[in-house]
Amino acid sequence: MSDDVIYEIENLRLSFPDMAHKPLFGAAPRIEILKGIDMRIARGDVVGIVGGSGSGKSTLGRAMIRLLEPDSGSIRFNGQDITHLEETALRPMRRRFQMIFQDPMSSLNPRQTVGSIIAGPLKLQGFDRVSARVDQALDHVGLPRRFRSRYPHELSGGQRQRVGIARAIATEPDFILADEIVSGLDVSSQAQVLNLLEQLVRELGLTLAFISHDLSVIRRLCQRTMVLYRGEVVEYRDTRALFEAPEAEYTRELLDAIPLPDLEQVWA
Amino acid sequence: MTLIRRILLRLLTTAITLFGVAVIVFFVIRVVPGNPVAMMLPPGATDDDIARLKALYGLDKTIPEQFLIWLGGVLHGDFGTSITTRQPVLSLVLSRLPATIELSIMALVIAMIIGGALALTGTRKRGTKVEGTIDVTNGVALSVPDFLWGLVLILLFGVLWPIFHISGRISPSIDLPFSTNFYLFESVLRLRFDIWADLVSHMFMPSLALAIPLAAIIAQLLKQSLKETMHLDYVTLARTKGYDENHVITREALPNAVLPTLTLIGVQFTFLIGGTVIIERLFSYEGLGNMAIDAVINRDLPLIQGIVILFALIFTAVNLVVDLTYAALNPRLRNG
Amino acid sequence: MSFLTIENLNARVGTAPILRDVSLSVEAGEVRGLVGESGAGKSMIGKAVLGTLPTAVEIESGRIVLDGEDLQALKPRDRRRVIGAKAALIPQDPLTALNPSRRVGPQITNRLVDILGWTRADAGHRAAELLDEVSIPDPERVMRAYPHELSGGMRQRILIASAFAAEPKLIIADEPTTALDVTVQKQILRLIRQMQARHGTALLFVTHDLGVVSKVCQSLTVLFGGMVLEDTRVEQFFARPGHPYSAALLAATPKYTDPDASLTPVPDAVIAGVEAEIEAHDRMHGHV
Amino acid sequence: MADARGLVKRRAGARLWLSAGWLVLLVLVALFAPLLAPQDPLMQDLFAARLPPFWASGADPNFPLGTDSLGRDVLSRIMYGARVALSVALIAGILTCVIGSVLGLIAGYFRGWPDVVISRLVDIWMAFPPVLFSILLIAVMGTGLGSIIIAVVVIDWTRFARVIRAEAMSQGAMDYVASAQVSGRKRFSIMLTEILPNVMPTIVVLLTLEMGIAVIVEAILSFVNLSISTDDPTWGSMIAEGRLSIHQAWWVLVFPLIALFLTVLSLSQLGEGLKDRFDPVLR
Repeated sequence: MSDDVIYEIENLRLSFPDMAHKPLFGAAPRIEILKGIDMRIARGDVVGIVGGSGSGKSTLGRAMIRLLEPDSGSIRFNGQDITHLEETALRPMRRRFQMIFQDPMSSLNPRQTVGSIIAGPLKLQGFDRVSARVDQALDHVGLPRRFRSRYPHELSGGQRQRVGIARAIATEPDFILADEIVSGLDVSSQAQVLNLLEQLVRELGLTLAFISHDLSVIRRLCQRTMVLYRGEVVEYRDTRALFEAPEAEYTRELLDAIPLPDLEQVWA
Repeated sequence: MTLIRRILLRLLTTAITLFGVAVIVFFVIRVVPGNPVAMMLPPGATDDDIARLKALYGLDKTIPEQFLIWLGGVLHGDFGTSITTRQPVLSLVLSRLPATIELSIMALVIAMIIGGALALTGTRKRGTKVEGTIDVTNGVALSVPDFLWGLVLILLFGVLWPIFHISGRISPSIDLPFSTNFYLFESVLRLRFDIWADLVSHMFMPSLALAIPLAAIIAQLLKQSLKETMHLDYVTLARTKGYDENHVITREALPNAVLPTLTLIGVQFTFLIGGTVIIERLFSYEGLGNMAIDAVINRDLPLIQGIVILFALIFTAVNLVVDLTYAALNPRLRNG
Repeated sequence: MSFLTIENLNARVGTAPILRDVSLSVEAGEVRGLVGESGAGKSMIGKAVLGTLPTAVEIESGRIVLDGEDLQALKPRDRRRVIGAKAALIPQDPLTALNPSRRVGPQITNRLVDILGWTRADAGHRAAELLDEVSIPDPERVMRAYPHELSGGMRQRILIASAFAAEPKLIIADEPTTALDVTVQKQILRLIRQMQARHGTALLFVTHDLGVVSKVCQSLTVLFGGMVLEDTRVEQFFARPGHPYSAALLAATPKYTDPDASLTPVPDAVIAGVEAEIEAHDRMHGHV
Repeated sequence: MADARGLVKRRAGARLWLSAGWLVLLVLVALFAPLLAPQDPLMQDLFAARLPPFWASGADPNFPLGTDSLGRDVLSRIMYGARVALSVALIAGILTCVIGSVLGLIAGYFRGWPDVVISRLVDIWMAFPPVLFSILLIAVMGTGLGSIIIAVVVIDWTRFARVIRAEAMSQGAMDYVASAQVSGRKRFSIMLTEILPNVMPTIVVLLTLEMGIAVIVEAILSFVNLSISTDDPTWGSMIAEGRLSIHQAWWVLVFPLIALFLTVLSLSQLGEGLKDRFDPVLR
């Protein structure tokens, strides 16, 4: 049923100008980051997007929520083509797709309190009972309400990332993009954040795209997994199938390279 | 970005900048309320006088026309004739330029020596009282401009402990055997160290006044840059290899720390050159800046235009040289 | 024979202790993992051995014996020489660990020439040999290159070659693969292991990743708050961790082959327990 | 490390209170100059010319800091001179700050053609020797307080534009800006609510620095005889006079110089001190 598809991405291409090789006059040559991505995300899915550095996974994410504009191809969100939509037209839709960023130190404005950071999107999107919703969001991510008056630098890494999550879920979006959100955390806070995310997915029925370089984390959280390599989809399948019987050579390589915390796996 | 492309791009922007400066000086003098001709003539001049003078300097034409005529002249090396001295602007300006160049370079050298020494000492003694003292001294030196340092120096070395000359470039009693106006430079070449000493005694205070704020900036920027570099892994690695702190600072960190400070110091050096205008006035030093102030007071329009353009040329040239040096020293750009 | 022995090492920043009675040893040919989360003090131990502690950190007491030399007893100049000759570092970030304004070759050979008194020619041959050993094609060309012309994995290989250049007794690897992609990480970890085995070096491997520990180390030391919680063989550790915190850490580490085992965050009770241990330790040693 | 931080804080605190103290004193003196000044600052008395300050022999207690070569009271002239100095500092400083910061923010955050235009203008401005440019402007516009203020603004807006542009650019690359965009905030609003608060500390530091510079510019213009009318007492004109009679009456130069020195120093330290004290991120 097409109603159930939240994202429909076809032949998506995106490139950046290569300023290092720009001639004196005229346009710079372009470096292709995404080379024709096809992808569908159904409502309620948790999709993992994995790849090494330079795979284009973050670029894909930022194109999906239209922080970047693709060169060609199409992105349909809830059936609406948003590929080249103007920012003014996107703005009212923004509450329906939110993002959690990799580095909470950079993604939380250092001169705003936690309360106003979470309230920001709510106010902009014209929600009522903003204060109550902020409290509710803090409850959801397991932060005490008194944290509203704290500044980001007064929190620990895990707590900051929870603020990022609270801000993203506050507007009750249809879709959330999480870009490498646990890669900067210690394993103990990583486990906490992952558990929290899993619980929110269950409770709020979130649709989530989870970008990571770490396949172990993906297996835990996601139903479907896409493996990217240099801007192309290597494999996009059911997570379990992908892990148990990888089809692509690159996926196999990636899986083999993960050091498992046990002595059964031996590297020759 | 290749080096050639970088050079071409910089030359292009430099040309635009110089043109912009020329336009602005030219029009500020003419468009802003106040009649330049009236400024030039003594009170009580007749309308006839005014008309004659206007015709003489081409001021009866429209302003864009005047500009084109002037620009045409400039492109042929003709900057017009000074109103007060009736001499070609170009030769007047060139006769004073060496004095200002010598003063600026001397100040730059002093600033680099003091600033570099402070930055290295501060880095070597980081975390101690020495570093704290250097930081506080820097803060004071930085926030007080050259003009005030000049006055302080006059009081110190002109009045309290009068060991230096407080005005002029050279003692009038000295017979100059030189063929250029680069007195300091030529005195060394001709081994006339008596004259050299007299020149230095005159230049010491103005150049020090100019140097103090720049030295503080160099010390601050370089120390900051060193501090960041000292945290990088290659510096740690050098330590574990058995090198001592001095080697680590001067051989490993310094070459990389100097590079980012270089461009900033370039801009600051142009500020220093700009500062010569008032410092030369303060110490009655016969350079370009002193001449410029006289030109403004005497409403000598062609001379003012010439001097401002020359300053702009020097500033942009300094920035260009700094930029290219940066590119040449940076292996990333050299091979890129 | 023990190439590195640390006995009751205490260090502090101001009045705050950051290393608490740390003792450990690394034998010839042994790879010991130094494991802990951020703030555990694992990197500080490596820095203390190599003499690269930040100026704010002060070593209060304890002994560091490197191949029979008591480092604390030496004059700073001699200490540097001993460390330079007997120990080496494989740093974390290959992108900042090579001096960007110098060619690669001299950065491998400078220790040999300046500190150990080799001739330039000998050092050059040695460097080429080592680059070949770490599977870098065309060593002569690479030695003339600037770091920015090489990839991250390539630079890490060069740093490994450089660490082995003077045949050190001890190598400290400080999170050497954290900045790399997993596929590159695997190659680099294997390379480090091979080189270590071939040269019989003692290796102290600082890491936060228990997966990496299981692939590289024979023994490990678990740290929390600058205190050693457990010191054990890997077989023992992965079969039955000896400290509740170790067990919790292991349970929190994701493992894709076992998706149903839910990731268990380190329980607050465990943290509270460790913190109580630390407090007890500080009371006993007169810190408040 | 805890101790070192405390030390830095104490020093920063002392710096803030000392500089604020001097500036408050100066403002009070300027406001109440007619009540506080022992003499009429313009009154000349050739019989009382070049009287030394109170502690020297031959001093007159009616002229505590001595008199200049026309017999005018140095202390009273410094007090009245503070009025000019502070007016210029306040008005010119704030105007320059507002204009320069707005242009810098726009160029740094919006990039594109506004950045090209503004950056090119800054480049051109940077090629002018500032002192000469200000003297030239005053010569063209005529002397007076208004002209001085205009000259400072016209010349120094680039100082703000340059620095704020660079700051806005680096802040603009942070993810909290992307996050605001994802929240649906308009670009202009992002500039004001997200970027501006983060460049504010820099703006405050630059503003106090600029106030100091404005005071100096006024002094320099007075020094070359191009400031306010020659009769009004200003620190610059006092310094110019003192420079001439330096061997006969050093105090005519020294006291206004001290006032100027302390004011400029206090202003620059005030900005840094305020930043350390009130920035939530540093506090």
